[in-house]
Amino acid sequence: MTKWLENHLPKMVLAPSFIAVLIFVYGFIAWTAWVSLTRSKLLPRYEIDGFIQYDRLFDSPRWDTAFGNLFIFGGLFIGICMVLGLALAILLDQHIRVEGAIRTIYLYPMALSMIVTGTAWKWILNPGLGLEAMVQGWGYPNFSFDWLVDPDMAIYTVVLAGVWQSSGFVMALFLAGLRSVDGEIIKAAQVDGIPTWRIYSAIIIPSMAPIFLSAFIVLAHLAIKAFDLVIALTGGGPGYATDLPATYMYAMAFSRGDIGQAASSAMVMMAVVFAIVVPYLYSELRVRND
Amino acid sequence: MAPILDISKLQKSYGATHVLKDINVQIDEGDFLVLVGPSGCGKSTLLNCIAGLEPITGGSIHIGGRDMTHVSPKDRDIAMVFQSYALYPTMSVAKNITFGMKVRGVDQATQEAKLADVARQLQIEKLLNRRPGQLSGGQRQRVAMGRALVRDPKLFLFDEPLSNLDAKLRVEMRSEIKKLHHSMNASIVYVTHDQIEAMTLATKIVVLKDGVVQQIGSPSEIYNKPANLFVADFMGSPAMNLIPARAEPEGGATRIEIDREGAAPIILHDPHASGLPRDIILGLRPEDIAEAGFRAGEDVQEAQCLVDMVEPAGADTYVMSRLGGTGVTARLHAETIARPGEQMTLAFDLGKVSYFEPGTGTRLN
Amino acid sequence: MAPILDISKLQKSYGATHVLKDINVQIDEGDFLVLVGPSGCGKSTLLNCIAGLEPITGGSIHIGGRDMTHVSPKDRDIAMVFQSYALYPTMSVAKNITFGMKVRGVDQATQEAKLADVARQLQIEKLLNRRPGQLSGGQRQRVAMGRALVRDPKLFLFDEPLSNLDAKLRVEMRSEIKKLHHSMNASIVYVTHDQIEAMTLATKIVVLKDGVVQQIGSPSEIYNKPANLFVADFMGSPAMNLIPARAEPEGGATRIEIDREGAAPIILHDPHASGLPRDIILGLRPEDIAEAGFRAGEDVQEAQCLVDMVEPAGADTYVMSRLGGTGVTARLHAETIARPGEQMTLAFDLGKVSYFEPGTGTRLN
Amino acid sequence: EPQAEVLHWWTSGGEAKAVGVLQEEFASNGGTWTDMPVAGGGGDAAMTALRARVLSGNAPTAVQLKGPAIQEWYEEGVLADISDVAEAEGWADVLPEAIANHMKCEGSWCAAPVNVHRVDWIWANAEVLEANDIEMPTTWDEFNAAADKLQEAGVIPLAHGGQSWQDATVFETVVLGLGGPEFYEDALIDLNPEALTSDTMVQVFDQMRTMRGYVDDNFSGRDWNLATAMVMNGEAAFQIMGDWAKGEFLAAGKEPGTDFLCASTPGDGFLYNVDSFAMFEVEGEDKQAGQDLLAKLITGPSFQEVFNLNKGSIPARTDVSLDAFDDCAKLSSEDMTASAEAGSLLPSYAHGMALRGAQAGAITDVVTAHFNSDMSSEDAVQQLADAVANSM
Amino acid sequence: MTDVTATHAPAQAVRPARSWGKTALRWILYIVLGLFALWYLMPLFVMLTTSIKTLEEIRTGSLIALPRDATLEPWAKAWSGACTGIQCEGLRPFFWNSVILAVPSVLISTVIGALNGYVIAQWRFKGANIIFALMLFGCFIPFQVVLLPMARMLGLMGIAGTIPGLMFVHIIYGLGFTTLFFRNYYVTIPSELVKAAKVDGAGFLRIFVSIFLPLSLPIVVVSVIWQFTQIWNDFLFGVSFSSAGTQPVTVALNNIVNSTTGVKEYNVDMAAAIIAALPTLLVYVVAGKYFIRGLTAGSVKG
Ligand SMILES: Nc1ncnc2c1ncn2[C@@H]1O[C@H](COP(=O)(O)OP(=O)(O)OP(=O)(O)O)[C@@H](O)[C@H]1O
Ligand SMILES: Nc1ncnc2c1ncn2[C@@H]1O[C@H](COP(=O)(O)OP(=O)(O)OP(=O)(O)O)[C@@H](O)[C@H]1O
Ligand SMILES: [Mg+2]
Ligand SMILES: [Mg+2]
Repeated sequence: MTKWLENHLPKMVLAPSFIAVLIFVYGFIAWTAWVSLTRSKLLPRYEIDGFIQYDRLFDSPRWDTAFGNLFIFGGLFIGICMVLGLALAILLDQHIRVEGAIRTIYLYPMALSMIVTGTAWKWILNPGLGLEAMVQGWGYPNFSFDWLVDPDMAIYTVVLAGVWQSSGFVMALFLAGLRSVDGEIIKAAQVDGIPTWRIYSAIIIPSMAPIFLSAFIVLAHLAIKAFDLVIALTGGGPGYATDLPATYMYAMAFSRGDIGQAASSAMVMMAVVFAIVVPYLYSELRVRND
Repeated sequence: MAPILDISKLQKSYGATHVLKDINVQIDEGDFLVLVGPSGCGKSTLLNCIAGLEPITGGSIHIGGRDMTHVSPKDRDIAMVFQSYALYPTMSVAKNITFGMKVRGVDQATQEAKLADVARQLQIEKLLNRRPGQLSGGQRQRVAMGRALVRDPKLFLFDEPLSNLDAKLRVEMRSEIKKLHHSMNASIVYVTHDQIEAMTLATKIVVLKDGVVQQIGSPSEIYNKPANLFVADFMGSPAMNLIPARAEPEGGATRIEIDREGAAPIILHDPHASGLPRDIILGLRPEDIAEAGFRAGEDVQEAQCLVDMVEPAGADTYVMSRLGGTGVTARLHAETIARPGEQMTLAFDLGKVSYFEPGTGTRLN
Repeated sequence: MAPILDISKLQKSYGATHVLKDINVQIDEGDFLVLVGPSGCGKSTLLNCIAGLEPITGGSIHIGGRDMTHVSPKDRDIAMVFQSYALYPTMSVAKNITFGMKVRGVDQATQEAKLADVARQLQIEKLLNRRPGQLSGGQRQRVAMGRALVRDPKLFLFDEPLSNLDAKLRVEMRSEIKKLHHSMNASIVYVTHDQIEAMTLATKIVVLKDGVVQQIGSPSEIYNKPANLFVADFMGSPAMNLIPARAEPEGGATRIEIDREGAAPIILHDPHASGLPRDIILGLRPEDIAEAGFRAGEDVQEAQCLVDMVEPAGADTYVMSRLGGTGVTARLHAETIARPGEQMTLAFDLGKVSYFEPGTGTRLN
Repeated sequence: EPQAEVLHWWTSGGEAKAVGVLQEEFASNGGTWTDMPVAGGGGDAAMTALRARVLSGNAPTAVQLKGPAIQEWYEEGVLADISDVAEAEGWADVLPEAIANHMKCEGSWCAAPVNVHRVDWIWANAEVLEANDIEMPTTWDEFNAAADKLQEAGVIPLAHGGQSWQDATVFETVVLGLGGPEFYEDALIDLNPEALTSDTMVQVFDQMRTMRGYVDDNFSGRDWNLATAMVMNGEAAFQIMGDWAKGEFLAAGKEPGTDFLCASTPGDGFLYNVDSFAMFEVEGEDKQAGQDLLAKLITGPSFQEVFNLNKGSIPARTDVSLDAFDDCAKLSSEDMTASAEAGSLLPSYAHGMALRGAQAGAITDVVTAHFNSDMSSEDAVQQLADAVANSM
Repeated sequence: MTDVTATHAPAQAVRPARSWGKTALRWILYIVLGLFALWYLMPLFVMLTTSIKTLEEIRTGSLIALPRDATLEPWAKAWSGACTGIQCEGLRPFFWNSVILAVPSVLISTVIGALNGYVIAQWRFKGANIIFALMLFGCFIPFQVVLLPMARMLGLMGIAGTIPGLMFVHIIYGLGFTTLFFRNYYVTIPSELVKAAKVDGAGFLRIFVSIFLPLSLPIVVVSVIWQFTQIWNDFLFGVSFSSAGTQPVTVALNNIVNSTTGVKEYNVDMAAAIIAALPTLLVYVVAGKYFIRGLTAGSVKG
């Protein structure tokens, strides 16, 4: 009996999480799928009514904007955070004197709730109040930085604030990864005459592939769920130019009492995630297996 | 010409652990320097310092006449094989080996030629597509070798590069290294604990102990004229017999008396020695003690000894006896018939003897 | 009594790589089994399979009479030293060593006593508070040894445990292991590439090649009566001379003809051999070729050979000559005076000769 | 002992004090008040919490709800009936009918009103108007003329914050002003497609486009109170905002009439935003007693007076004395009474009084998209009709 | 000079006489790091200056200018005076709720994540990777979607509106991430360590506790930072699954900041936001110490 227990302990350790995931993730996804086929309004109802919610969704210009923004925002946000996070981690890895302090400075934006930080960013980015006014005040009257109020550019300010908030965490993640690489191997590369940047690019970074997966998942999650960020910074505006699926969904579900619609947008969102994440997961987990 | 490597007054500490103490070593171009010493004496640390992988605490290192004390490893133009292999885990064997060349912009064709060449030498042709994690210990070590061999540096540093290979492969590899040394006139610093490797490869041996250089010399100097008791004891396997004895001047020669269990002391006469103190330690290698009749020469002197233990070892048989209060080993032919507890006449070749002062351990002759 | 370890029909593949092929080995309690074989032949893999660290592809493993094929490592009651040390990086040396005891609930006092004991044996008393990262290669290896030695398991598995030690320490450690073997009547499986270790420690040797067992036998069987060319060539350093020759029956004896460069073939007479095919390979170890006059015996026969190369190596001098189209090495006394290009009379001890079939490589006598 | 757990989103400053008054009265009547404030998004966050609480079978006793949302919740079958209290207290007599209708679900009372905010206010900086010799506008043409003049003088004519609810607020006042109360009802309450696509609606969008020109470039995302501050500072002349803006002026020590002016936006009518509390179906007599007590107190005259003094709005009851209130409040109250009689007392769509969430949201989407782009008015009208149809 | 130091004080490292280029590089490095630090600090600067301005100054002055006359009153108010509903006791009373919510949730989800990661990375069994993939995908479920069914589940489980209920939610939806972090860290640790420990007789848990946990400090830091931030800063779950009295500090912060129709006090808002973030900052500073270099070096030959 104890032997059985012992042999199965690893599986048993994983089992509760697995069951929880089945219920609280996949069960709920199924529930959402179901609700997306109903005319649920304020509260969920369960009479199936076909694909009407999806028709409505695809007819809505606001959803088009939100959906398109997801790719602009997601792509830029993930890309910039990765590159910046990695770059900062590498720079911080050079035996910096005040590493602890700098690390905390880079990381602290994570600590601040966007509810308020959004206001600060709003002021900084506002052409009349913030950077633009300041630089113009220094005697560069042609300086212009008005993305926040430009419907075509506003989404990039969301990227900017998003990167500001999350890149520090990605940096920490990469730093942890960098520090798990065996020092002897780095020494070997140094003697081999490999320039430092090549040591990073060809030896250290490839051995951190799993850490990249972590960073990617975290960032993708943040990108897809970016909500506070948009609400606090632009409120989705100008107009609904910076709407994202998450804000769309929230608006539908909770401001507008249109849960069926929210559910259908959630399903589309998850389908997108599925299409992007699954191939990545597949390649990543396969490589590790051989 | 300036020496290719000039280490002077080198000091190295890890915190409070003082690992290398005032090391002074020069090697010329084409020298093959072998570093030997007991485990933990600082051999790897010394290589690391030469490579610039560990900051040094004092002294200086010149390579090819340039002061390299503060130059980064990648600019020192050295190749190194690590004791712990340190292969790049994510790269295939082939990439591990060619990576250095690729970075240096060596063209593809040369890379492949060199790779093929080295892979053949190291007998790892079939493994080129594997990852280090899929290799056996010896295979990893050979890949690590390969990484150094494809380079053409000013100086090679090898840290026990053959320790995980079987005897046969080791002999082959040894001769590959020897060839390399000759054909490229390479300068090499080599750490090994294999005496045969040390003796056959080196042009110069450095014996280290606790971070202090004990002796620097050619293999035969080290083997035949150890500078002190430590070197005498350390080099050679089985070790040199170090037998406490009494010396007394006898004209221009010396009379030597060695205590023997249950019998009168053995008396030997060394015509070449003189001016020895009364108490000495006499060093004689096992192969210089032979079965009576099997060794001829003017300095060979015989004595009866009580056999303590007999250990056959393939090609040889070792016979142990107690003399002067310590165990003395003689290396005899495999077919020697000796039995513990019996008396046996052994021949001591005094032409090969070393004398040491018991207190300081320094050589006297 | 059932054998302590019974491996039968063991198969092991990594994906498409078939590493171990139909291994059948038994060892009895108190046996000291040494595994030898070229790098990459599957020795470490076999140890891993015995320990239960790698799932096996076929066959079964019994330890102490119990089927352990699917039992987890910690219930197999084994201790193991890894080729790669595998020290716990965050634990001090002392904790690395005592961890196994602590896990098994050994009381504190015993733990400390054993630790002190082992640390003394391994000469690592001063290192007990260090982390593995602060140790030299040899020191790490000794810690890995220590981790096994404090245990009292049914079976010890040692994977090249002394490869990073200097000769002197190695001899000491070898005798510690021998003592351990005797005093505890421990059963041991031991991988080494050091021939002397294999010969002096083993009660039984298994020679592996490419995952196939070549020969199982006592050290002297393996050394003196190799089962095939591979074993003959592999065991012994320098390797056995394998000389192509022609055999012709000559009454009850055999006349053997070996080609020689620039002269008539050497003719030898073996009174003990009979029934040999015409083409054979004659195996003779370097130490069985002596300087004329230095080897006596009825089967010793002399012949003139042209010296090709002379290699002095401390205690011995190796003399190479070309016979039967291959290089033949003779191990002679250190003071032998031989010069390349000169003729020399060598004595061949035909009492020690092995004959092999050239095609299959199997032993004929 | 009456118990009440009250979910509301009045959390800061004057608002909180106003609720505090209610809590005190509740306590002095022997009740225990558990406060469950959730601010944010004009009540969105509170509604989110409410849904979760209802689904987990743990609904709060009373919830700040307003407009059609009350009926929506009622349809989900989770509201309690408080007709007993309402009839005993004679709510029907003291509440304007339009407002009373919001409190009823299928004929029975299910919510209690607290206050009336007027949405269609236009605020102005008195000094700036005087300096430029401008009167408070009474028609949109006047407004446009005044704005042009101000713009020439280098003053920002209209302080505005580019958040969609602010856009919607301006929009509905324009609809009311240009189309009149009937059109407003037709378009924004009944969602009559003809009204939505009418020429009047095109004019409304034209006016919106014109007003976009009166707003400074950096309006996007600006909080309403920063816009108010612009008026206070004299940076801008006008702001169109509900009567909570008055709180900002007062807090800065400004006097109505001398420092700042308040007037209804051009045109007739009165857009109201009524806060109210709905009672949820709960178990336990103490909680039900709490609901009754709460309903009674909320609509009681003393609470209505104190609360609205703090909040800046006016009482929902028409029989409360306004002596203590400021001039703007008095004006508001008069207009309410007048409008109630004229049938032009209308619910604000921008503040969730007129429409259900989905429809209101659909309209806002179009309005804000139009305001923040160069969409033509015709396109906007067409999109408006489509969006409304799609949201049904 | 160098020589003198070397012979007389061998224990002291020779100060490397770095070349010109290296010094310059070093400077550039610090300048780049410094510029980024400035960028990261900019909003904090705005928040800090705003938090010590008077409301009057905020209304009239430039929002990102330095304060003319500083006041600490907004801080005092945010901490103990601001209204978060009918109570006007500032953030103080809500801190404790958040602490008793966050600390156990962070610990539990980190421990479970570490165990899960350890199983998936080092005790690979058939299907482990699929389970891992499933868990990962779970990271992407939008929280807005789970809100309603979760509310129902919590109701059924009888922990609706309680702190344990809220903890449960945070743990469930934190698991995917913590598992991800640990699994991806542990796959880089050589499997020989597990082998050695197995032979030493250590079981599953023992190996985890004695060998893996001590090796995991950097990733524990990452996981704790992530989870603590997520849980401490969470608003959606906090507001939905708490009831009066169990509301976390973010709900209070939100209540202070998000008045709809009341007067906005930016200075108090900013002060409150910074105060609310202090515990998280503290965690970063404290946990950050455990980013130590090169833990595995010297254990296993690669
Ligand atoms: N994970 C793996 N995947 C594929 N092949 C492997 C793997 N591990 C080992 N091998 C191969 O299996 C063979 C046997 O390896 P093993 O480590 O047992 O060799 P060994 O006899 O111990 O050699 P050495 O003396 O060099 O340590 C080698 O050829 C090796 O390349
Ligand atoms: N990081 C470190 N901190 C403290 N002491 C160290 C450190 N690295 C090595 N040492 C100590 O320095 C001494 C020299 O180590 P080194 O690795 O040079 O020995 P070695 O001669 O190569 O030995 P081996 O033959 O066993 O490899 C050893 O005693 C070792 O314990
Ligand atoms: Mg070493
Ligand atoms: Mg091996």
